Amino acid sequence: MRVHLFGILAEKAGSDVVELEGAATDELRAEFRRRFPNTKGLMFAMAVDRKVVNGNQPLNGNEEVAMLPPFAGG
Amino acid sequence: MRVHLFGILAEKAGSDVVELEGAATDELRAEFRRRFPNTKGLMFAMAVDRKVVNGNQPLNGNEEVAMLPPFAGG
Amino acid sequence: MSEKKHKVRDIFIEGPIDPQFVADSLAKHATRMDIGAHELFLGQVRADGVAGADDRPSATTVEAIAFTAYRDMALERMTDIREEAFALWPSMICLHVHHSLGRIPAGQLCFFVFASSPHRKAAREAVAWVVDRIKADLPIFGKEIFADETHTWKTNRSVDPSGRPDHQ
Amino acid sequence: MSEKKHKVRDIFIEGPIDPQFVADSLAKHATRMDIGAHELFLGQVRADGVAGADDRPSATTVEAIAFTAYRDMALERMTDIREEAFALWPSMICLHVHHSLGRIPAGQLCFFVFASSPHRKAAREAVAWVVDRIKADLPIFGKEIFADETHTWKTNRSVDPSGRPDHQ
Repeated sequence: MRVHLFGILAEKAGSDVVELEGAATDELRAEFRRRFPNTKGLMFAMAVDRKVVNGNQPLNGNEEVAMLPPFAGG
Repeated sequence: MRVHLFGILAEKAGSDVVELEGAATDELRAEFRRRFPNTKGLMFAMAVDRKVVNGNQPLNGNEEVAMLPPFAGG
Repeated sequence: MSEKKHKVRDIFIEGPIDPQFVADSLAKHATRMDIGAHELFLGQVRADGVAGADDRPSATTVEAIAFTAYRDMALERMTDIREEAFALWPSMICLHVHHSLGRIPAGQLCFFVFASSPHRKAAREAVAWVVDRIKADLPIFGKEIFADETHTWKTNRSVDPSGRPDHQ
Repeated sequence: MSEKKHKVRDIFIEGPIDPQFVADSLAKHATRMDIGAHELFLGQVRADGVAGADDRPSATTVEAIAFTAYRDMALERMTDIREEAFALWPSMICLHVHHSLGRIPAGQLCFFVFASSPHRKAAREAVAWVVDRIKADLPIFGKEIFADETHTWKTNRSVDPSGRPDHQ
């Protein structure tokens, strides 16, 4: 599924969107780490349908998924 | 001595300065009340040399004395 | 804008505070590369409604406030407040205070406190403290003029109205 | 200026916030006769100095911050924050929020939160709370660009950097 990337994650991945496969957010995380080892040590949160995920959230593949590095607004 | 009046006190006295005699701030207060009975019930502070007086302060007659109704700045 | 010297500065301006003055004041700080946060407070004259009274046939509203001040004392107290504020918030970079005198119609601005600092905490706390201190300590008087030409004298709430209550 | 309806409104503007925009925003409130207090917070980009590092030969300073955002999520979170703010301070009359996107040079304004209320307490508390919530909850990202062309990614202090720390 399509995953949106922001900030330093988009920079490291060289794109602001990646295709990743997984049935839950933890699987997408793991796949992202494998595909982009240059993101090692970078913390990020995940959002599903524009809400931050706590824990591991199952996915049906139709959600809007994003990986969010630390916020810096203001 | 010259006493400066502000706000409602100046309005009630019809002037922003009055001549009052007294050797301390309490005497000026009492004299002011006698001269202007229409200020009955109005609270005010006194300032000597631009500082608010706490209690009764003796005067030598050369001070800058003022009667200050409640503040309304801001 | 270099503000740390505590000479007596005039805070009073005749008439309302123009929003343009606020913009100009803000714009002047674009050269200060160490500022990260600006906190501004502005007081605006409210058209409060008041009930009828002995000297007022029916309910009316505030049309304007006419401000007067004991200028020399107000500026001395303001100098003290400024010094205390810079002592309490040493990281504060600048502090600007302006207060109107004269007749300020409802809807117009009459009071402006503006602090800047590297981070938001100092500017935020300083503005709150300075606003409260000015309301409590500066000998400024306000005549509320009603639409029906009557008037009353404004008293700041939650501020001890005089150094020494006089019940004689 | 009628603000109580909580439709999603765009807070983002491209480029720095002009001080003139602040003046115009203030001036629009002169028709609201129930407003007595305006509280404004503005964030300005600091030219912070940074030490040399692996990818940076020597010390340098921040020349600009380039802001990006996850727009749709940021606007949804902002709508929640606005609703909560009006619930917490029911006397608040209006609340305006603006945040810059794109490259904002040091010394320029990038963030503006503006609340108005009859008395100062509500506007003061609401602005402090809304500023803190925006910094913590809105997915906005900032690339600090240094004078020597290197860059780093800004992280808000005292804000949990992610919903779920990832140490894999």
